[in-house]
Amino acid sequence: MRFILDIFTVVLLSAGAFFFLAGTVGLLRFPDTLTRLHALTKADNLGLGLVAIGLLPRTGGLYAAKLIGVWLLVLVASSAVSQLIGRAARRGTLQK
Amino acid sequence: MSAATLFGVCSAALVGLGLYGLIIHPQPLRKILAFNLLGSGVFLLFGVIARRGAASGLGGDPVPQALVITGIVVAFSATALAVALLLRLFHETGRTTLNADAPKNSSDNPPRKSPDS
Amino acid sequence: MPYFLLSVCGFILIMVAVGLIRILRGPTNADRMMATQLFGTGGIAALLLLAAAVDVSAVADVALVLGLLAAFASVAFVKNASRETDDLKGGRSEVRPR
Amino acid sequence: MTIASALYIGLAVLVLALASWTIFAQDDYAAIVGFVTYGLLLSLVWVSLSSHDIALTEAAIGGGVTGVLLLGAGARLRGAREPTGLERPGIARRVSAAALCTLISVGLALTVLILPEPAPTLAPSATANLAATQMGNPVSAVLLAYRALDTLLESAVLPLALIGVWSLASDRFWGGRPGLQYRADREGVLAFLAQLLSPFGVLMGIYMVWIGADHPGGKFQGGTILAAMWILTRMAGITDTPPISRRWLRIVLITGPAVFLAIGLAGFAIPGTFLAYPAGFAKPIILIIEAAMTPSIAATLALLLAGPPERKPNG
Repeated sequence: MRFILDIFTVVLLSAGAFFFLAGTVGLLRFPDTLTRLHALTKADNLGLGLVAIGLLPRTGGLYAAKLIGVWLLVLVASSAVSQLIGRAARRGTLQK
Repeated sequence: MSAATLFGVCSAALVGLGLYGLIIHPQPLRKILAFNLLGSGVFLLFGVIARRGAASGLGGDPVPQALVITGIVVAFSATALAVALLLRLFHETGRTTLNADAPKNSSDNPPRKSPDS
Repeated sequence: MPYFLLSVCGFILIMVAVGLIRILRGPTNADRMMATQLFGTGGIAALLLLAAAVDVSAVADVALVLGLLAAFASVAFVKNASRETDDLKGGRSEVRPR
Repeated sequence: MTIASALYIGLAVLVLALASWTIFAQDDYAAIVGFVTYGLLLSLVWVSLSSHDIALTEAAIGGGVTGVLLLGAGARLRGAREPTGLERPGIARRVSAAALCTLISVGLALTVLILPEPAPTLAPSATANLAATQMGNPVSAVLLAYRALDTLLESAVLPLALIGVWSLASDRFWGGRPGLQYRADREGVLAFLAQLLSPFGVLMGIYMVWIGADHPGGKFQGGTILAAMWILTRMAGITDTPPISRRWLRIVLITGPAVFLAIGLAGFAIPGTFLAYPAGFAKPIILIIEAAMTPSIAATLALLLAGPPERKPNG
């Protein structure tokens, strides 16, 4: 059982790390603000979420609730902020 | 090299960088940033001294840690006061510089007239 | 296992640190702010991994506070950036909320 | 080299890189964004120095409210373009400043390297007397029991700074509402975020104060989170800053320091000196101080961030 849970952790953490990689590559390589925003949200939502879920088997109780809480907080905040940035970028009010 | 020594050297460099910015930059806003950087270097130095004093099962000496917490809050209030002074200066004179001889900036966004002068 | 957790932590930190090149390059401040946002999320993930590797529960509280406030600066950024354009159009934006 | 020390080296390099960007960036606003990131990074550094109390404070203040303050200031000053070349210091001044700062840095670094071994520490005496304060977190014990005088002085500094900020108001706005009013977001995204996040944030702030006696946390961290939630609802256009002439606001601002000072003076009567707590009652008294201070700290920090009054009381 311990072994299976460890495999679960390794797989999910690796997937999470991959999404951070993807987010960074996208942020650096994509051509304009909106596409870069698209890359960023993948890291924000999936990367952190996979890391949080991957760590769950190693914890319990209140700590596990905090892990999920962190993810939900970032999920809500970053999606709202992404929408605000995206809308402002499309209207062109952020250009210098 | 332990983490404490590493961050100790790092904090020394931060103090130097902050001081350099404070001397070099003519704009007050950049001076405020540099001053905060200088302050964070000093806080980090305190943190390193706290970390070195780890004993009796604690991660660090609590006395410098408490000093740093106090310091961070006071540094924030000082920054807020400095920013308020700077914004007021900008509204009064249209300038963000302390040099009285500098010509007024010719921006298309004129500051509001001071009502009480 | 702690080695694996620490390596993932290091990997994520390196990734988000590389993403900070966006702060150097810009070109708009929105891009810079997005790099900060990515860095905040990556920092939270790194903290969670670090906490799991060394078993310190207080670190989760730090991660929660960061999670609560990391997007805060971005909100201020968007609000200020769009308020500036209102300023240019005509006076200060003092529209009362309805 | 272990993975942990590689992590620390990476963190230190990143700290220095962001600090250099903050100092050397051409564009002011880009420098501010760099500084905000630097604040987030510092809380990771504090965690790796095992200073969780400081990491929480830095995450709340350095990563949160300072960033909002500076981004706001940067946006309002963006209209001001300084004439270039006028005040730029010459190469001689740059070189001499760099030499001076390098000298100071090298001196400090050498001092760090030759610090005495074993390091002097007050940790044993802090833990030895922890039982007398009935607290579990030695940092909170230092803040509120051993060195309560420092904290009392700090709680006086916060209202003083606020008075300083308010005194910068124009005469015609005196007594009015601080800061510009934020326009409510038409599509309501930000209002949604503020309504969803702020109850959780208030819970989190109170939790921070509550566990502060025994675990990392306390009134400064909790108060900052509460202040941040107020600012968030303000930016969303849901709430507005009250006119500074309101009596209830003045009472909220002054209650914390006043209670703290009153307890300090009461120390003369019962145990015999200023700020001494009667034996056996340390913890309830400390809890009273924390509970009274938290709303005051939250309100003071939020109003410091809002700035001087800029609108008429009814506007």
